[in-house]
Amino acid sequence: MDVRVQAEPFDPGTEAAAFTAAQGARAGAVVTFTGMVRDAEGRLDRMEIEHYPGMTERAIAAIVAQAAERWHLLDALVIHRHGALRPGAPIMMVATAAAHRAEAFAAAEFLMDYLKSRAPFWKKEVTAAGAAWVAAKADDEDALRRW
Amino acid sequence: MDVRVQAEPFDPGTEAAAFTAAQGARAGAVVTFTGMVRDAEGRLDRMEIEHYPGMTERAIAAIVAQAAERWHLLDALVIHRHGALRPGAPIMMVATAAAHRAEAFAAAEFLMDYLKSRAPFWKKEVTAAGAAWVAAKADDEDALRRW
Amino acid sequence: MTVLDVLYFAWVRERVGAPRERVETAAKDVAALIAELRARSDGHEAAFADTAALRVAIDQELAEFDAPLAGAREVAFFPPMTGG
Amino acid sequence: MTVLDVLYFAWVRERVGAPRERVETAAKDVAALIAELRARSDGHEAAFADTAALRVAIDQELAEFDAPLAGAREVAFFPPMTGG
Repeated sequence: MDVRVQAEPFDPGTEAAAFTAAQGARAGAVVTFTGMVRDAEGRLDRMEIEHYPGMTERAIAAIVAQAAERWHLLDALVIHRHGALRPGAPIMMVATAAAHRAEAFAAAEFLMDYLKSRAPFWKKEVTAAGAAWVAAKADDEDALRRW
Repeated sequence: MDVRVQAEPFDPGTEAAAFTAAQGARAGAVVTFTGMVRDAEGRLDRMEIEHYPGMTERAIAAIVAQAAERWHLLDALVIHRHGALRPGAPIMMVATAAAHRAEAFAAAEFLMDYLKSRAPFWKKEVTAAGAAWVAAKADDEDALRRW
Repeated sequence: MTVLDVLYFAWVRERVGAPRERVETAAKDVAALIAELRARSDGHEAAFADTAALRVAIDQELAEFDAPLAGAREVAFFPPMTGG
Repeated sequence: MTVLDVLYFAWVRERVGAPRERVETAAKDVAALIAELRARSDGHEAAFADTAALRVAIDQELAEFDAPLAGAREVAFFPPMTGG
Protein backbone atom coordinates (compact mmCIF):
# COMPACT_ATOMS: atom_id res chain seq x y z
CA MET A 1 0.00 0.00 0.00
CA ASP A 2 1.48 3.31 -1.07
CA VAL A 3 0.19 6.86 -0.50
CA ARG A 4 1.94 9.88 -2.00
CA VAL A 5 0.89 13.51 -1.57
CA GLN A 6 3.16 15.66 -3.69
CA ALA A 7 3.59 18.93 -5.57
CA GLU A 8 5.60 17.22 -8.33
CA PRO A 9 3.94 15.96 -11.51
CA PHE A 10 3.63 12.20 -12.03
CA ASP A 11 3.09 10.03 -15.06
CA PRO A 12 -0.01 7.80 -14.73
CA GLY A 13 1.26 5.35 -17.34
CA THR A 14 4.60 4.83 -15.63
CA GLU A 15 2.86 4.39 -12.28
CA ALA A 16 0.28 1.98 -13.75
CA ALA A 17 3.03 -0.07 -15.40
CA ALA A 18 5.07 -0.36 -12.18
CA PHE A 19 1.98 -1.15 -10.11
CA THR A 20 0.78 -3.86 -12.51
CA ALA A 21 4.22 -5.44 -12.89
CA ALA A 22 4.65 -5.58 -9.10
CA GLN A 23 1.63 -7.89 -8.70
CA GLY A 24 3.14 -10.98 -10.30
CA ALA A 25 0.58 -13.77 -10.77
CA ARG A 26 -1.32 -13.22 -7.49
CA ALA A 27 -3.63 -10.55 -8.90
CA GLY A 28 -6.15 -11.20 -11.64
CA ALA A 29 -7.35 -7.61 -11.88
CA VAL A 30 -5.88 -4.12 -11.70
CA VAL A 31 -8.07 -1.01 -11.89
CA THR A 32 -6.65 2.49 -12.20
CA PHE A 33 -8.39 5.84 -12.04
CA THR A 34 -6.69 9.03 -13.17
CA GLY A 35 -8.29 12.43 -12.57
CA MET A 36 -7.14 15.29 -14.80
CA VAL A 37 -7.60 19.07 -14.76
CA ARG A 38 -10.61 19.41 -17.02
CA ASP A 39 -11.07 22.45 -19.20
CA ALA A 40 -13.57 21.61 -21.93
CA GLU A 41 -14.10 25.30 -22.84
CA GLY A 42 -10.41 26.28 -22.83
CA ARG A 43 -10.96 29.12 -20.35
CA LEU A 44 -8.86 27.81 -17.47
CA ASP A 45 -5.42 29.17 -16.76
CA ARG A 46 -4.68 26.78 -13.91
CA MET A 47 -6.09 24.80 -11.02
CA GLU A 48 -4.65 25.49 -7.57
CA ILE A 49 -4.94 22.72 -5.02
CA GLU A 50 -4.51 23.44 -1.33
CA HIS A 51 -4.27 20.70 1.26
CA TYR A 52 -3.78 20.14 4.99
CA PRO A 53 -0.30 18.62 5.41
CA GLY A 54 -0.34 15.85 7.97
CA MET A 55 -4.09 15.33 7.98
CA THR A 56 -4.07 14.57 4.25
CA GLU A 57 -1.71 11.63 4.60
CA ARG A 58 -3.53 10.34 7.70
CA ALA A 59 -6.96 10.57 6.09
CA ILE A 60 -5.85 8.82 2.90
CA ALA A 61 -3.98 6.07 4.77
CA ALA A 62 -7.13 5.40 6.82
CA ILE A 63 -9.31 5.22 3.71
CA VAL A 64 -6.85 2.89 1.96
CA ALA A 65 -6.64 0.58 4.99
CA GLN A 66 -10.44 0.38 5.08
CA ALA A 67 -10.64 -0.45 1.35
CA ALA A 68 -7.84 -3.01 1.58
CA GLU A 69 -9.60 -4.92 4.32
CA ARG A 70 -13.09 -4.75 2.88
CA TRP A 71 -12.15 -5.90 -0.63
CA HIS A 72 -9.14 -8.09 0.19
CA LEU A 73 -6.85 -5.93 -1.89
CA LEU A 74 -3.46 -7.31 -2.77
CA ASP A 75 -2.17 -3.79 -3.26
CA ALA A 76 -3.30 -0.18 -3.55
CA LEU A 77 -1.75 3.10 -4.63
CA VAL A 78 -2.94 6.68 -4.17
CA ILE A 79 -1.09 9.67 -5.60
CA HIS A 80 -2.53 13.18 -5.17
CA ARG A 81 -0.90 16.41 -6.25
CA HIS A 82 -1.21 19.84 -4.68
CA GLY A 83 -0.09 23.26 -5.90
CA ALA A 84 -0.69 24.81 -9.35
CA LEU A 85 -1.71 22.46 -12.17
CA ARG A 86 -2.23 23.18 -15.87
CA PRO A 87 -5.28 22.05 -17.87
CA GLY A 88 -4.96 18.40 -18.88
CA ALA A 89 -2.46 17.63 -16.12
CA PRO A 90 -3.09 14.52 -13.98
CA ILE A 91 -4.29 15.62 -10.51
CA MET A 92 -4.39 12.26 -8.85
CA MET A 93 -4.57 8.56 -9.41
CA VAL A 94 -5.78 5.48 -7.61
CA ALA A 95 -4.77 1.90 -8.43
CA THR A 96 -6.14 -1.29 -6.88
CA ALA A 97 -5.09 -4.91 -7.34
CA ALA A 98 -7.30 -7.85 -6.39
CA ALA A 99 -7.91 -11.47 -7.32
CA HIS A 100 -11.07 -10.63 -9.26
CA ARG A 101 -12.48 -7.63 -11.12
CA ALA A 102 -15.47 -6.88 -8.88
CA GLU A 103 -13.23 -6.23 -5.85
CA ALA A 104 -10.73 -4.12 -7.78
CA PHE A 105 -13.51 -1.95 -9.27
CA ALA A 106 -15.45 -1.54 -6.02
CA ALA A 107 -12.34 -0.58 -4.06
CA ALA A 108 -11.25 1.98 -6.67
CA GLU A 109 -14.69 3.61 -6.72
CA PHE A 110 -14.87 3.64 -2.94
CA LEU A 111 -11.43 5.26 -2.72
CA MET A 112 -12.44 7.91 -5.26
CA ASP A 113 -15.71 8.68 -3.48
CA TYR A 114 -13.88 9.12 -0.18
CA LEU A 115 -11.02 11.13 -1.63
CA LYS A 116 -13.56 13.53 -3.19
CA SER A 117 -15.28 14.39 0.08
CA ARG A 118 -13.14 13.20 2.99
CA ALA A 119 -9.54 13.99 2.13
CA PRO A 120 -8.58 17.59 2.97
CA PHE A 121 -7.98 19.06 -0.48
CA TRP A 122 -9.53 22.25 -1.87
CA LYS A 123 -9.52 23.20 -5.52
CA LYS A 124 -9.47 26.72 -6.89
CA GLU A 125 -9.96 27.49 -10.58
CA VAL A 126 -8.03 30.45 -11.96
CA THR A 127 -9.19 31.99 -15.24
CA ALA A 128 -8.50 35.34 -16.93
CA ALA A 129 -11.70 36.59 -15.24
CA GLY A 130 -10.49 35.74 -11.73
CA ALA A 131 -10.22 32.90 -9.24
CA ALA A 132 -12.98 30.83 -7.63
CA TRP A 133 -13.01 27.96 -5.14
CA VAL A 134 -14.66 24.85 -6.54
CA ALA A 135 -17.84 24.12 -4.58
CA ALA A 136 -18.42 20.64 -3.19
CA LYS A 137 -21.18 18.77 -5.04
CA ALA A 138 -24.20 17.25 -3.32
CA ASP A 139 -23.67 14.30 -5.69
CA ASP A 140 -20.29 13.62 -4.15
CA GLU A 141 -21.76 13.54 -0.66
CA ASP A 142 -24.55 11.24 -1.90
CA ALA A 143 -21.97 8.94 -3.51
CA LEU A 144 -20.61 8.09 -0.05
CA ARG A 145 -23.93 6.68 1.09
CA ARG A 146 -23.74 3.65 -1.18
CA TRP A 147 -20.80 2.18 0.72
CA MET B 1 -12.46 4.27 -30.11
CA ASP B 2 -9.90 1.53 -30.63
CA VAL B 3 -10.34 -2.26 -30.53
CA ARG B 4 -7.40 -4.63 -30.85
CA VAL B 5 -7.54 -8.43 -30.80
CA GLN B 6 -4.02 -9.77 -30.98
CA ALA B 7 -1.68 -12.66 -30.19
CA GLU B 8 1.17 -10.25 -29.35
CA PRO B 9 1.84 -9.13 -25.76
CA PHE B 10 1.07 -5.50 -24.84
CA ASP B 11 2.20 -3.25 -22.04
CA PRO B 12 -0.73 -1.89 -20.01
CA GLY B 13 1.33 1.05 -18.71
CA THR B 14 2.40 2.19 -22.16
CA GLU B 15 -1.17 1.87 -23.40
CA ALA B 16 -2.57 3.73 -20.37
CA ALA B 17 -0.03 6.53 -20.82
CA ALA B 18 -0.82 6.98 -24.51
CA PHE B 19 -4.57 6.81 -23.90
CA THR B 20 -4.45 9.37 -21.07
CA ALA B 21 -2.16 11.76 -22.96
CA ALA B 22 -4.44 11.65 -26.01
CA GLN B 23 -7.38 13.11 -24.06
CA GLY B 24 -5.98 16.62 -23.60
CA ALA B 25 -8.13 18.75 -21.28
CA ARG B 26 -11.53 17.45 -22.47
CA ALA B 27 -11.56 14.46 -20.14
CA GLY B 28 -11.63 14.74 -16.37
CA ALA B 29 -11.47 11.00 -15.73
CA VAL B 30 -9.72 7.96 -17.17
CA VAL B 31 -10.39 4.45 -15.85
CA THR B 32 -8.34 1.43 -16.90
CA PHE B 33 -8.87 -2.23 -16.16
CA THR B 34 -6.17 -4.82 -16.78
CA GLY B 35 -6.88 -8.53 -16.49
CA MET B 36 -3.91 -10.81 -15.88
CA VAL B 37 -3.36 -14.57 -15.94
CA ARG B 38 -3.87 -15.40 -12.29
CA ASP B 39 -2.02 -18.25 -10.65
CA ALA B 40 -2.14 -17.79 -6.89
CA GLU B 41 -1.03 -21.38 -6.22
CA GLY B 42 1.79 -21.46 -8.77
CA ARG B 43 0.41 -24.56 -10.51
CA LEU B 44 -0.35 -23.07 -13.92
CA ASP B 45 1.92 -23.62 -16.88
CA ARG B 46 -0.04 -21.39 -19.25
CA MET B 47 -3.45 -20.10 -20.24
CA GLU B 48 -4.57 -20.74 -23.81
CA ILE B 49 -7.15 -18.38 -25.23
CA GLU B 50 -9.13 -19.31 -28.30
CA HIS B 51 -11.36 -16.84 -30.12
CA TYR B 52 -13.65 -16.54 -33.14
CA PRO B 53 -11.85 -14.28 -35.63
CA GLY B 54 -14.26 -11.87 -37.24
CA MET B 55 -17.02 -12.25 -34.68
CA THR B 56 -14.69 -11.17 -31.87
CA GLU B 57 -13.96 -7.80 -33.43
CA ARG B 58 -17.63 -7.27 -34.38
CA ALA B 59 -18.90 -8.16 -30.92
CA ILE B 60 -16.41 -5.91 -29.14
CA ALA B 61 -17.00 -3.00 -31.51
CA ALA B 62 -20.75 -3.28 -30.87
CA ILE B 63 -20.24 -3.34 -27.09
CA VAL B 64 -17.90 -0.34 -27.23
CA ALA B 65 -20.34 1.66 -29.38
CA GLN B 66 -23.11 0.95 -26.88
CA ALA B 67 -20.96 2.06 -23.92
CA ALA B 68 -19.74 5.17 -25.73
CA GLU B 69 -23.28 6.34 -26.41
CA ARG B 70 -24.73 5.48 -23.01
CA TRP B 71 -21.97 7.13 -20.93
CA HIS B 72 -20.93 9.90 -23.36
CA LEU B 73 -17.43 8.55 -23.56
CA LEU B 74 -14.78 10.79 -25.07
CA ASP B 75 -12.69 7.72 -25.90
CA ALA B 76 -12.44 3.99 -25.26
CA LEU B 77 -9.85 1.30 -25.82
CA VAL B 78 -10.13 -2.49 -25.70
CA ILE B 79 -7.15 -4.80 -26.16
CA HIS B 80 -7.62 -8.58 -25.83
CA ARG B 81 -4.98 -11.22 -26.43
CA HIS B 82 -5.42 -14.75 -27.72
CA GLY B 83 -3.01 -17.68 -27.89
CA ALA B 84 -0.77 -18.98 -25.10
CA LEU B 85 -0.15 -16.68 -22.11
CA ARG B 86 2.14 -17.17 -19.12
CA PRO B 87 1.07 -16.62 -15.47
CA GLY B 88 1.11 -12.91 -14.62
CA ALA B 89 0.83 -11.82 -18.26
CA PRO B 90 -1.79 -9.18 -19.11
CA ILE B 91 -4.68 -10.86 -20.95
CA MET B 92 -6.69 -7.80 -21.80
CA MET B 93 -7.32 -4.20 -20.92
CA VAL B 94 -10.11 -1.68 -21.15
CA ALA B 95 -9.70 2.09 -20.89
CA THR B 96 -12.46 4.70 -20.82
CA ALA B 97 -12.29 8.51 -20.84
CA ALA B 98 -15.18 10.73 -19.78
CA ALA B 99 -15.85 14.17 -18.35
CA HIS B 100 -16.56 12.78 -14.87
CA ARG B 101 -15.59 9.73 -12.84
CA ALA B 102 -19.01 8.07 -12.57
CA GLU B 103 -19.32 7.70 -16.35
CA ALA B 104 -15.77 6.44 -16.80
CA PHE B 105 -16.20 3.82 -14.04
CA ALA B 106 -19.64 2.64 -15.18
CA ALA B 107 -18.55 2.28 -18.81
CA ALA B 108 -15.41 0.32 -17.85
CA GLU B 109 -17.40 -2.08 -15.65
CA PHE B 110 -20.06 -2.50 -18.32
CA LEU B 111 -17.41 -3.28 -20.94
CA MET B 112 -15.79 -5.83 -18.64
CA ASP B 113 -19.08 -7.53 -17.83
CA TYR B 114 -19.91 -7.82 -21.53
CA LEU B 115 -16.45 -8.96 -22.56
CA LYS B 116 -16.62 -11.74 -19.94
CA SER B 117 -19.81 -13.28 -21.27
CA ARG B 118 -20.54 -11.90 -24.75
CA ALA B 119 -17.24 -11.70 -26.60
CA PRO B 120 -16.27 -15.05 -28.19
CA PHE B 121 -13.19 -16.00 -26.19
CA TRP B 122 -12.59 -19.30 -24.42
CA LYS B 123 -9.91 -19.89 -21.84
CA LYS B 124 -8.12 -23.15 -21.19
CA GLU B 125 -5.82 -23.66 -18.22
CA VAL B 126 -2.83 -25.93 -18.78
CA THR B 127 -1.09 -27.40 -15.72
CA ALA B 128 1.33 -30.30 -15.24
CA ALA B 129 -1.76 -32.43 -14.47
CA GLY B 130 -3.46 -31.65 -17.79
CA ALA B 131 -5.60 -29.07 -19.54
CA ALA B 132 -9.11 -27.89 -18.67
CA TRP B 133 -11.48 -25.35 -20.22
CA VAL B 134 -12.45 -22.61 -17.80
CA ALA B 135 -16.18 -22.85 -17.02
CA ALA B 136 -18.35 -19.75 -17.34
CA LYS B 137 -19.49 -18.44 -13.97
CA ALA B 138 -23.12 -17.86 -13.06
CA ASP B 139 -21.86 -14.63 -11.40
CA ASP B 140 -20.70 -13.33 -14.73
CA GLU B 141 -24.08 -13.93 -16.30
CA ASP B 142 -25.74 -12.25 -13.31
CA ALA B 143 -23.41 -9.25 -13.64
CA LEU B 144 -24.97 -8.44 -17.02
CA ARG B 145 -28.39 -7.97 -15.49
CA ARG B 146 -27.48 -4.80 -13.67
CA TRP B 147 -27.02 -2.88 -16.93
CA MET C 1 -30.64 -27.43 -49.89
CA THR C 2 -28.15 -24.76 -48.89
CA VAL C 3 -24.47 -25.02 -47.99
CA LEU C 4 -23.37 -23.72 -44.60
CA ASP C 5 -19.98 -23.19 -43.05
CA VAL C 6 -20.32 -24.73 -39.59
CA LEU C 7 -17.68 -23.66 -37.06
CA TYR C 8 -16.78 -25.18 -33.69
CA PHE C 9 -14.83 -23.64 -30.82
CA ALA C 10 -13.27 -24.74 -27.53
CA TRP C 11 -14.45 -28.16 -26.28
CA VAL C 12 -17.10 -28.35 -28.98
CA ARG C 13 -14.29 -28.22 -31.53
CA GLU C 14 -12.31 -30.82 -29.58
CA ARG C 15 -15.26 -33.24 -29.40
CA VAL C 16 -16.21 -32.84 -33.06
CA GLY C 17 -12.54 -33.21 -33.96
CA ALA C 18 -12.45 -30.33 -36.46
CA PRO C 19 -12.67 -26.52 -36.33
CA ARG C 20 -15.09 -26.27 -39.27
CA GLU C 21 -16.91 -28.20 -41.94
CA ARG C 22 -19.12 -27.49 -44.91
CA VAL C 23 -22.61 -28.86 -44.45
CA GLU C 24 -25.31 -29.30 -47.07
CA THR C 25 -28.64 -29.03 -45.30
CA ALA C 26 -32.32 -28.29 -45.62
CA ALA C 27 -32.66 -27.53 -41.88
CA LYS C 28 -35.07 -24.68 -41.26
CA ASP C 29 -33.64 -23.64 -37.92
CA VAL C 30 -30.70 -24.20 -35.56
CA ALA C 31 -32.42 -27.02 -33.67
CA ALA C 32 -33.03 -28.94 -36.90
CA LEU C 33 -29.41 -28.40 -37.95
CA ILE C 34 -28.21 -29.78 -34.60
CA ALA C 35 -30.35 -32.89 -35.08
CA GLU C 36 -28.61 -33.49 -38.43
CA LEU C 37 -25.11 -32.76 -37.08
CA ARG C 38 -25.48 -35.14 -34.10
CA ALA C 39 -25.90 -38.07 -36.50
CA ARG C 40 -22.60 -37.39 -38.24
CA SER C 41 -20.24 -39.11 -35.77
CA ASP C 42 -19.79 -40.14 -32.15
CA GLY C 43 -17.76 -36.93 -31.71
CA HIS C 44 -20.67 -34.82 -32.96
CA GLU C 45 -23.03 -36.74 -30.73
CA ALA C 46 -20.80 -35.98 -27.72
CA ALA C 47 -20.49 -32.31 -28.68
CA PHE C 48 -24.25 -31.82 -28.98
CA ALA C 49 -25.36 -34.13 -26.16
CA ASP C 50 -26.20 -31.24 -23.82
CA THR C 51 -27.46 -28.27 -25.81
CA ALA C 52 -28.05 -26.28 -22.60
CA ALA C 53 -24.25 -26.03 -22.41
CA LEU C 54 -24.00 -24.64 -25.95
CA ARG C 55 -24.26 -21.23 -27.55
CA VAL C 56 -24.83 -20.54 -31.23
CA ALA C 57 -24.01 -17.67 -33.56
CA ILE C 58 -25.47 -17.18 -37.02
CA ASP C 59 -23.27 -15.12 -39.32
CA GLN C 60 -21.27 -13.98 -36.28
CA GLU C 61 -24.24 -12.77 -34.23
CA LEU C 62 -25.43 -14.64 -31.13
CA ALA C 63 -28.73 -16.42 -31.85
CA GLU C 64 -31.31 -18.69 -30.23
CA PHE C 65 -31.83 -22.38 -31.04
CA ASP C 66 -35.15 -21.66 -32.73
CA ALA C 67 -33.61 -19.01 -35.00
CA PRO C 68 -34.34 -19.63 -38.72
CA LEU C 69 -31.43 -20.43 -40.99
CA ALA C 70 -32.86 -18.75 -44.12
CA GLY C 71 -30.07 -16.74 -45.73
CA ALA C 72 -27.45 -17.89 -43.23
CA ARG C 73 -23.93 -18.64 -44.48
CA GLU C 74 -22.00 -19.34 -41.29
CA VAL C 75 -23.19 -21.06 -38.11
CA ALA C 76 -20.92 -21.47 -35.08
CA PHE C 77 -21.32 -23.64 -31.98
CA PHE C 78 -19.38 -23.08 -28.76
CA PRO C 79 -19.60 -23.19 -24.96
CA PRO C 80 -20.51 -20.11 -22.90
CA MET C 81 -17.82 -17.50 -23.45
CA THR C 82 -15.07 -16.84 -20.94
CA GLY C 83 -13.39 -13.65 -22.10
CA GLY C 84 -12.04 -10.74 -20.14
CA MET D 1 -7.15 28.29 29.69
CA THR D 2 -5.41 26.20 27.04
CA VAL D 3 -3.47 27.24 23.96
CA LEU D 4 -4.65 25.89 20.62
CA ASP D 5 -3.18 26.04 17.13
CA VAL D 6 -6.10 27.11 14.97
CA LEU D 7 -5.68 26.45 11.24
CA TYR D 8 -7.68 27.82 8.30
CA PHE D 9 -7.86 26.51 4.75
CA ALA D 10 -9.22 27.63 1.37
CA TRP D 11 -11.70 30.52 1.55
CA VAL D 12 -11.81 30.34 5.35
CA ARG D 13 -8.08 31.15 5.32
CA GLU D 14 -8.63 33.94 2.80
CA ARG D 15 -11.40 35.56 4.86
CA VAL D 16 -9.53 35.30 8.16
CA GLY D 17 -6.43 36.61 6.42
CA ALA D 18 -4.01 34.08 7.91
CA PRO D 19 -3.34 30.33 7.59
CA ARG D 20 -3.01 29.80 11.37
CA GLU D 21 -2.98 31.51 14.72
CA ARG D 22 -2.36 30.58 18.36
CA VAL D 23 -5.45 31.04 20.46
CA GLU D 24 -5.72 31.07 24.24
CA THR D 25 -9.17 29.85 25.13
CA ALA D 26 -11.37 28.30 27.76
CA ALA D 27 -13.94 27.14 25.19
CA LYS D 28 -15.38 23.73 26.09
CA ASP D 29 -16.35 22.73 22.57
CA VAL D 30 -15.96 23.75 18.92
CA ALA D 31 -19.12 25.89 18.92
CA ALA D 32 -17.85 27.92 21.88
CA LEU D 33 -14.47 28.35 20.18
CA ILE D 34 -16.20 29.64 17.04
CA ALA D 35 -18.12 32.18 19.11
CA GLU D 36 -14.81 33.51 20.45
CA LEU D 37 -13.06 33.50 17.08
CA ARG D 38 -15.88 35.43 15.34
CA ALA D 39 -15.29 38.39 17.65
CA ARG D 40 -11.62 38.68 16.66
CA SER D 41 -12.05 40.67 13.42
CA ASP D 42 -14.41 41.42 10.54
CA GLY D 43 -12.49 38.77 8.58
CA HIS D 44 -13.17 36.15 11.26
CA GLU D 45 -16.81 37.23 11.37
CA ALA D 46 -17.08 36.74 7.58
CA ALA D 47 -15.33 33.37 7.76
CA PHE D 48 -17.66 32.01 10.45
CA ALA D 49 -20.90 33.71 9.32
CA ASP D 50 -22.35 30.49 7.91
CA THR D 51 -21.20 27.52 9.94
CA ALA D 52 -23.29 25.15 7.79
CA ALA D 53 -20.68 25.79 5.07
CA LEU D 54 -17.82 24.84 7.40
CA ARG D 55 -16.11 21.64 8.42
CA VAL D 56 -13.89 21.18 11.45
CA ALA D 57 -11.05 18.82 12.34
CA ILE D 58 -9.63 18.31 15.84
CA ASP D 59 -6.05 17.06 15.86
CA GLN D 60 -6.41 16.15 12.19
CA GLU D 61 -9.58 14.09 12.55
CA LEU D 62 -12.95 15.32 11.23
CA ALA D 63 -15.24 16.31 14.13
CA GLU D 64 -18.67 17.75 14.88
CA PHE D 65 -19.37 21.28 16.17
CA ASP D 66 -20.40 19.97 19.56
CA ALA D 67 -17.17 17.99 19.96
CA PRO D 68 -15.35 18.76 23.24
CA LEU D 69 -11.96 20.45 23.05
CA ALA D 70 -10.49 18.79 26.15
CA GLY D 71 -6.95 17.68 25.30
CA ALA D 72 -7.05 19.17 21.79
CA ARG D 73 -3.92 20.83 20.45
CA GLU D 74 -4.85 21.66 16.84
CA VAL D 75 -8.24 22.72 15.47
CA ALA D 76 -8.76 23.37 11.74
CA PHE D 77 -11.65 25.08 9.94
CA PHE D 78 -12.29 24.69 6.23
CA PRO D 79 -15.03 24.38 3.59
CA PRO D 80 -16.31 20.98 2.39
CA MET D 81 -13.42 19.16 0.76
CA THR D 82 -13.03 18.93 -3.01
CA GLY D 83 -10.30 16.37 -3.60
CA GLY D 84 -9.99 13.69 -6.24
